[in-house]
Amino acid sequence: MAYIVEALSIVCILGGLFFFMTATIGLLRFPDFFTRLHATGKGDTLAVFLCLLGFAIHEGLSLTALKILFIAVFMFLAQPTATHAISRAGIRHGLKPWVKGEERQ
Amino acid sequence: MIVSSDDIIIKTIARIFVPFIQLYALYVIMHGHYSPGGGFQGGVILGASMALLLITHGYDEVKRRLPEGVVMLLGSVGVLIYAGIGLTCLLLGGNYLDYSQLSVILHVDPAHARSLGILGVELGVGFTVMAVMYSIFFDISTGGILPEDQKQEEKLESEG
Amino acid sequence: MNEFFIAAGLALCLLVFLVLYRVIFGPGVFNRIAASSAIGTKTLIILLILGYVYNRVDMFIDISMVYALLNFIGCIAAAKYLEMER
Amino acid sequence: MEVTIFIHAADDAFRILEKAKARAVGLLDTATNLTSETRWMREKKIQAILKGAQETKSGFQNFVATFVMLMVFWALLSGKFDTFHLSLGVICSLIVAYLSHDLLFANVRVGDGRLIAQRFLRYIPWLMREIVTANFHVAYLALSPKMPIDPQIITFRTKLESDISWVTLANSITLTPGTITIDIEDREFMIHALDRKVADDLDTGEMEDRVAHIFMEADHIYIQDVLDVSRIFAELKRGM
Repeated sequence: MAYIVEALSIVCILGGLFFFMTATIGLLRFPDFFTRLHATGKGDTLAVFLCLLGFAIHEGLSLTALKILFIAVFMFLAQPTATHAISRAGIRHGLKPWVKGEERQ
Repeated sequence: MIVSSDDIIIKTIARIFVPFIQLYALYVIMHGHYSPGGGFQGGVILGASMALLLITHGYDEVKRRLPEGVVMLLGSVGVLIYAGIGLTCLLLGGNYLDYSQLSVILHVDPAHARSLGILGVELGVGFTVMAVMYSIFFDISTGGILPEDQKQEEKLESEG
Repeated sequence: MNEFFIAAGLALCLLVFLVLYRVIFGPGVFNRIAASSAIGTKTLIILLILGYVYNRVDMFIDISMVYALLNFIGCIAAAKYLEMER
Repeated sequence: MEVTIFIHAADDAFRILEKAKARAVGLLDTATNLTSETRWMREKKIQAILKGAQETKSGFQNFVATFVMLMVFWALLSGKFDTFHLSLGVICSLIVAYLSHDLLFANVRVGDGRLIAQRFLRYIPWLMREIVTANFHVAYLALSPKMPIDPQIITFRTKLESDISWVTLANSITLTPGTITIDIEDREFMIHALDRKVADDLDTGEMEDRVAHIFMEADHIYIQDVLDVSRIFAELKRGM
């Protein structure tokens, strides 16, 4: 039983690491600011959630696990909001979105 | 001068988060002797929560909640609590901030008195840090000129 | 389990260094803010991993919560400032 | 012989006519009943919505609700249930509730809170599935060598009414595949989409309907009407 729980938490954390990696690669490879926000805004949310889920499973039923889930809920609300705030500031500042065929910034 | 944000998303999210952030800050202050927190960290979080409210809801909303005078009062009272506890220990014959001496006044055993004394000191530090953080942010964001000053100046100009 | 946590932490550190490229060379201030916010989320997980490695999770969880909070507030504040600056 | 057949036929005809009349009367009765009922319910609902927009709960109610929520949060954070720590929690919750009792429940609309919570919980699994799809989409785009993207900005008007449902919709849009919300101005959502296909997917308005369903807004009244009318149709079908 203990092995199954450990394996489950390891799988969750590995999934989180994979999505962190794809988010980072997206951040490095995408052509402009708005498309890069697609990578971080979505990728980091799920990655953080998966990692925290893995920790909570590893922790078992306790107050610490509950606090970890609090962080997960907080990140779920905060990450899209932060993404939205930055992108809004960008478009108000006068940043032009990249269109197909242009040179990457 | 910071006016209320016209972005409904950030406003709503801040509205939901701010009470919980404040309670969390108070938790960090109060549980300073169990967890890594303490007065300074809790004060910073409390100040940050007020900064979030100031960014999203504008100057008037924050001033209605926590006027400048109250903030200054809190800062001074915090220092007073800190120094008062220290001096009480000094008067009772111990070193500065030697909490175990407080057991004479509080009628509890020295270990318990020590934890109560630490709690009081952290409370003072937290209030002071919060007040100073908040007023620094406030002064930077307004450029040192408050709307009531502007109104007074306009009144003076129109009169004279 | 401990070795796995250390390996995951090292992998995250590597990712942080990759993101650091965007922070240093990223054209314009907006790319830098987005990248530093991404670093913040990774640091949150690294702090929790540190907690597990040192067996002090109940302590490090508070730190990482504060980190998440300040990351969010800093991001919003920077966005607001840049919006006002126009 | 022929006379008796004729009489029987006339009897049958009368009986059929009688039955048809009774059925028609019953049908008309149900129809009038249902329409009046619908109209009454609809008027009541509109009144409730209009009143809910203006009516705010008293400050004291908000204070107590905020205090209870904060106290639960404190108990979960602290994890120490002795008298000293609980009383500290009561004091702290009172301070915070005094400072910000009008923040947490700023514009609450009328509606069954439990039902909204239930629907929101049922919305989360769908959202999770969308988020996982979105992440695989981003992973595919980031790892594919040619990177097939064609970004564009689209705008659409929403029919939602309250701020909390706007926030839910905007954050859901940010988390679902290929789209992020850039701006909301006057109910006008500005969306950055990664290619033509996801933009078209968004235009079908499925997510908006789901969010409206959660918070019982806009189309909720129409759905109720359609359900009522369907009862009349069933009655008609049975009558034929």
